[in-house]
Amino acid sequence: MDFTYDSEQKALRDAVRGLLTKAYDSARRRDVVSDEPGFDSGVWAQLAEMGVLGLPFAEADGGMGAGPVEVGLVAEEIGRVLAPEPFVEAVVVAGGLVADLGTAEQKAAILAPLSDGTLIPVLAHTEPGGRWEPVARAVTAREDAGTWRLTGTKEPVAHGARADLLVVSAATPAGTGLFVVDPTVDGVTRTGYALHDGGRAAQVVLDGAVGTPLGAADVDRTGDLEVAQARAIIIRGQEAVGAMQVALDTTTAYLTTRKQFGVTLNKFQALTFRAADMYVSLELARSIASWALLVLDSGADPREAAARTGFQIGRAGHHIGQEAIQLHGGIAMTAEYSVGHYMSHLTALEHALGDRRFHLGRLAASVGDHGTVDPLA
Amino acid sequence: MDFTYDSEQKALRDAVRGLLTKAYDSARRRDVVSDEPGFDSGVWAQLAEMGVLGLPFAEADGGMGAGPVEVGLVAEEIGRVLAPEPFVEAVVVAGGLVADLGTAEQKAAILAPLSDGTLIPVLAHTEPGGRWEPVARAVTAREDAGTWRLTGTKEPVAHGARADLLVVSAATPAGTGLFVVDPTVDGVTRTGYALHDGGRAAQVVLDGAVGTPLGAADVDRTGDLEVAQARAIIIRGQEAVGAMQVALDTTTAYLTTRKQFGVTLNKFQALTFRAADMYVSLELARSIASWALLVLDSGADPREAAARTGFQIGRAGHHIGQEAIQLHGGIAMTAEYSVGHYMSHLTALEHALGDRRFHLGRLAASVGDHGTVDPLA
Amino acid sequence: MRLQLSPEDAAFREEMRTFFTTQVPQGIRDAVAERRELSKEQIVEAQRVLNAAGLAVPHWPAEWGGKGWTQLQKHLWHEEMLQACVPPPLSFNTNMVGPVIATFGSDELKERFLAPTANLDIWWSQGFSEPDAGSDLASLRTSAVRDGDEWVVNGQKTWTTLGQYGDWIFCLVRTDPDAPKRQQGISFLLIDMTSPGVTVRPIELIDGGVEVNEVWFEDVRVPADQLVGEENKGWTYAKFLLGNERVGVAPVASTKRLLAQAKERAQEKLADGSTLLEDPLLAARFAELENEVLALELTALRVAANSAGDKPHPASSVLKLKGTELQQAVTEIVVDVAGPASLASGAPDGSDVPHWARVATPQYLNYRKASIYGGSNEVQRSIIASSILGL
Amino acid sequence: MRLQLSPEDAAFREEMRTFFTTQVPQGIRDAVAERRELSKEQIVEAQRVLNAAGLAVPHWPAEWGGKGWTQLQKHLWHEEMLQACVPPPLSFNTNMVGPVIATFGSDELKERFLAPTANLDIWWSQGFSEPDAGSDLASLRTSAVRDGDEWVVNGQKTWTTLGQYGDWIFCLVRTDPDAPKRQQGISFLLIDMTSPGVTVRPIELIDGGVEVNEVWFEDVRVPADQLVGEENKGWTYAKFLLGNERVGVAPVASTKRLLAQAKERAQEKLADGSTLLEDPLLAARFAELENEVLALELTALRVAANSAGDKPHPASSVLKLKGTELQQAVTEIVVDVAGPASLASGAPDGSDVPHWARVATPQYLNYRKASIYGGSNEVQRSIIASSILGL
Repeated sequence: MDFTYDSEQKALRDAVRGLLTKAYDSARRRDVVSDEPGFDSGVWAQLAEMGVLGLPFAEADGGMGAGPVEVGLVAEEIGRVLAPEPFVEAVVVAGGLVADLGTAEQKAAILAPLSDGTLIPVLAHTEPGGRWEPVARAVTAREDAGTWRLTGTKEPVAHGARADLLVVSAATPAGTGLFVVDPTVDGVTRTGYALHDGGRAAQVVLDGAVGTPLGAADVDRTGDLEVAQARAIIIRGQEAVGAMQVALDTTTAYLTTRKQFGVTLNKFQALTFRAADMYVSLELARSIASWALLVLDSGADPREAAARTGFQIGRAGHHIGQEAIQLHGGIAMTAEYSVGHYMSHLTALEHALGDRRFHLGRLAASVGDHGTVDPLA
Repeated sequence: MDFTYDSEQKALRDAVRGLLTKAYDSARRRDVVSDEPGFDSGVWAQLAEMGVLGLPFAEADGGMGAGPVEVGLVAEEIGRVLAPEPFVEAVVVAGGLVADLGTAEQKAAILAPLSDGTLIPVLAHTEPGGRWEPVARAVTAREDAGTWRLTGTKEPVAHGARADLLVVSAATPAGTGLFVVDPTVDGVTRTGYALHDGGRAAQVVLDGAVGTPLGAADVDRTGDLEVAQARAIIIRGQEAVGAMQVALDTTTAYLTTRKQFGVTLNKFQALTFRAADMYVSLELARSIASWALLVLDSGADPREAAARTGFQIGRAGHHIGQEAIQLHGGIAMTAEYSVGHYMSHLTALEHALGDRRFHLGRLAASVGDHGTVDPLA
Repeated sequence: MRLQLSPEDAAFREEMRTFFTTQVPQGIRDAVAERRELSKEQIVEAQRVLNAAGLAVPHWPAEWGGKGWTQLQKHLWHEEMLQACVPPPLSFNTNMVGPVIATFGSDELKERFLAPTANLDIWWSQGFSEPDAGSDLASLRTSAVRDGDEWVVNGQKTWTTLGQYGDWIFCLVRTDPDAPKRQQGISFLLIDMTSPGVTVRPIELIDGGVEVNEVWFEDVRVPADQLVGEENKGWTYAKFLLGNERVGVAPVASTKRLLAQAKERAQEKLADGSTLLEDPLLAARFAELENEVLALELTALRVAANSAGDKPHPASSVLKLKGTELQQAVTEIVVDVAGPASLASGAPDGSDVPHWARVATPQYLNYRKASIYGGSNEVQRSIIASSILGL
Repeated sequence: MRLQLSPEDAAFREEMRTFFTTQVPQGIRDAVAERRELSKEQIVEAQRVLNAAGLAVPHWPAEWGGKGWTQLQKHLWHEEMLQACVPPPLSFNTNMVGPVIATFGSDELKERFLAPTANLDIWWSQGFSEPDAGSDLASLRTSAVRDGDEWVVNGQKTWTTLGQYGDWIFCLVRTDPDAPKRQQGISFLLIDMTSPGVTVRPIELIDGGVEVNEVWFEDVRVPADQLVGEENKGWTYAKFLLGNERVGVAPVASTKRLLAQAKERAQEKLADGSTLLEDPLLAARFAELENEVLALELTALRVAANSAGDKPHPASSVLKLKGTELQQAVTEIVVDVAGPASLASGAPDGSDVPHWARVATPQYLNYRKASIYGGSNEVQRSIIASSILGL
């Protein structure tokens, strides 16, 4: 049982933090997300140079062969400054699926250029009216003379307009399949837009677009998608922890400097007690998130740990985001000030991969299957 | 739309409050509940004399012909001092069922002596392992040559040892029936005991005890029992409002007098804000409880209003009871001080007629059946 | 005690409902129902329809358009208006500066301003808060110095909602910097926003909208007769104004409406044939919110029905506190119902994400203001603790 | 970062588990599992079994029975003990007065007291709180005045848990009423409870139990060599004592055990054939509590694994605050599972209401103390705000 980073991990964290804090203060982030593609290509290249974009991939595939702990600490640093780069979308989700399922050729074609920053793949999975299930319905794939063609709409697809490659889930006779689609081919129409938290998404309309099965064809990828989602939830948990920590720090700093009624706000016990409750939420969420990372690292099935993380992080993000604004007062409502963006992003994180009620429902459904929950078991 | 008492109602309230506050300060109540039968027969007689025990019954049956508003204000006064007399059990629940369903003879035999304080009937419905459903299973009734005999166990039966008459629910071929049982007949064994809140209950074992159907025989009384429970929940809501008000008042009084760190506790903003939240809970619960009383008064089906009351009052009682103790500190843990008994009784009230989760579940089950909830509709 | 409205009040309610649902342009009401931003023109048009029918300023003195209604009637008017998706008359005009002028202003000021204020011929903005005077309003620093027949105003106001539309602004200004108490040196001044030296700069909020503004005053010269009431008595008028917000302090009907809308969305069939409302946890959350909103509405009715004269019922602070909490909770459940589509806030028309889901998160973010502006929930708790509980 | 225990720690845990589940009398462990009140004899017996095996005071200095364990080992020892329903060694002896004597006491005091304290041959009571000194402990008034070789003690202590069993009591007493700061005039005194002038009176609590007491001192004469450490330095020792409560500050394992018990009850078939756990709202509440308890346990592990030396990890206050909240929440869900049977708290044996349901409400009421005693949750929030957040 060890929750500390080793020296290599610390060095990685310091390097990433150095890069990202230099790249993004509050004003600079606002500038970057106000322009297309919504992130800084220079930062992306620097991350690639640092090896960050290839962290989880095998060295044979052009990656660094690192584990979830390293990936998680990068996510935490991203969360701290709300860096808008599509690290989780490209590396963890799409890259992770390719690494899990892709043929040797696909891995070679995708993971090396992803690692060196020249190719951004994303997963196109969510469908209009869909929720967070690992199942595709609205987009279907049909094989015709050895060629798979996909039809239907995916939306919202995170960074779908900028992406160089799409991994698309689609209903097939075998269940839910995954396909690699070149977004520049005929039959793909993408309409990108900005999100409330500065992120980017797109509507992706497929009209007989040609795709290649990711790995073997005619396999149901529901379970694989679910594992990929679980991995994303756990890594996103680290991102959320970083964002919550800074939201709390920003709030306590404000409370010690802002004056009302002739004294600084930290003289108001009702406010300081609420800040203490934020800290409690953060530490409990951090504990679950770190544990989930270690479960992922151990190679065990990450789905239950992901649900636990999704619930705890969702609730904490919600609590800390809302209180950060309320304890600041009006200033936090302004786009110029940072803290509102943290709440905005935490809200997006919660709804990207299952809100707290969704995860709680999953935990409740299986609560009768065990006696106690033992983290060391 | 009018939430105020008329002058007669005010006079009734003042009379009951005068009687009960004289009868029960904190020490006197402890004395009374420490001895059998757990309440003051003298107070019971005075309530009878005042007409309180006959309030809801028709004048023809020996009652006062008053409505739920009058009954509710008595309950509120009872709640204010935690008077241990079985007003709700005898008058509202058992008496109410007799008034609803009894034959003319049964009404004559029960309601008049109940009103004049000489007969205490109670409902024996809850069964070991049962919850809050209006259904009897463990106690069965069988007719044999025109005589109904009841067998099985009821527990806990509020004031079951002291009661002069039992109204017993039992499974019959027609469903759940109600029977009037003289507890002194053969085949009835009662074991009484005190409850944590000073109340009384009993195990009532029936072994072929003779009973008389309440009203017509061979009728399923599930719906009637449910309405009686709803009525009890609504009246208990008034009792809880009285108790919560005093718990809050006691707390605010303590905060303005108790000193710590050289100042009175009301200088600690974190504490006063929590007292403010208690007030908010109380006022919202009071609004729902008053409205439910008016729904009952209007003659409409009271079940939905009862569920709304059960949920809101349960939650408020829980919140106010717990905070009253926490804001006091250690003193409130002692039996000598009053406020812990308020929490104890509020806890008992919540679990007597359905806890807040139970009522929320019922509301959730029907939440799709309407657009908005309109209190004036 | 009585559950039903009296026949007179029931008829009154029916009359209001009929008016609001038939006389206010459908396009405006649709925009409100769909949570679309209203244009200035739409807000003005709606208020003028109400004013023409005598329904814009019913709580004003009779000679200036008031109706002498009971508190309960005012409550019903307000709730029916919201229920019918009618934008309420501009609060700055009808609840704030209008009543102040009508109560404390000179006859000249009344003649000059009240009718155009009621008709929204003048769009008023509010100039109270300053960067360093939020909840602690009395620490404001914008100054007005007398120079002949004019006041010369310098300083900065902030959080001026819809200030971009403002024709005039009513301001609290410091006219006696040497007053022994901070509250005593403040006056209430009416300023033409087209005066030289007035600058309005929009503030972008976290939802991307620009509904609030900063307003700068640089040597703005204001005719002396635009000071309302007495010099240095502005704090009294401001307290009157803030205490005057009784009716509609908890926007129950609009919260109910939004909650019902969200529930309707949750009852739509999903791709897998189920509905969200079949999730017992979501259903329980809806049931919980419905009960809380009912409790709030009943509390508002208790306050309205039992308010004697002009003294606010002590539970008013409960309405503000719980009213904004529930408003926020309901904007939140809309986001949850939208689910992953709630991220698509910037999707253009033509997106497969419906409009209601696209506005869900921005509105949720925007409404975090509700517990901050206009007396934060911390201020309300202080009021409850001190005024009601004696703490 | 690593999920698993090291092989050594895993073996250690197994060793503890084996010991606790095989060497401590089953009758005592059953009583704990069933939430029955333990007799004094049972508590003493259990501690002596532990002490004989060197497991009563592992955190003491080695020469007095300590084991030199890591924080993680202490944590595992404590959690396995609770998980096995073993009553932990009496905290007054092993966490409070023992470490104070071992750290600050004279060699004579160590020789005289430490071994019998570890073995519970002496049952210690705590004399800190007074009627007017609760959270504000430093305002205590019990006085000790020097008279020759003795101290003469007068005053009243309260909230003395299990004082009815006490042989000796360790007290904070005021020895210098004129000290410039209240904290400076306090000493730490050991008093034989059989001394003339000591009176113990039980306080009935709201659950009907009598586990706490008032203790009066009337001209009680105490030999001067029973003052621990230096005169007027008692506040320092008290702070050491309170800060020493690190291990076991959040009783995770017992909370887990009670939660699992409640869930088992909720899975029993009801009269209608269903189970309570089929209610999705109750199931969700269980899932929520399980997650929170997991988060607490992991936080306790983080604290234990990362505590360097004797400095408490800043998150200790989180453990106390959240630990008691969850303890209370779990006692509460037991009441909810008991349902209407939770009212039958006074039912005698022979009742159809099972024992666990009968004790549900009294235990719930009793555990309201958890967030008050030993540093209330308000004190913990103050500590978090000031020490961790710098507010």
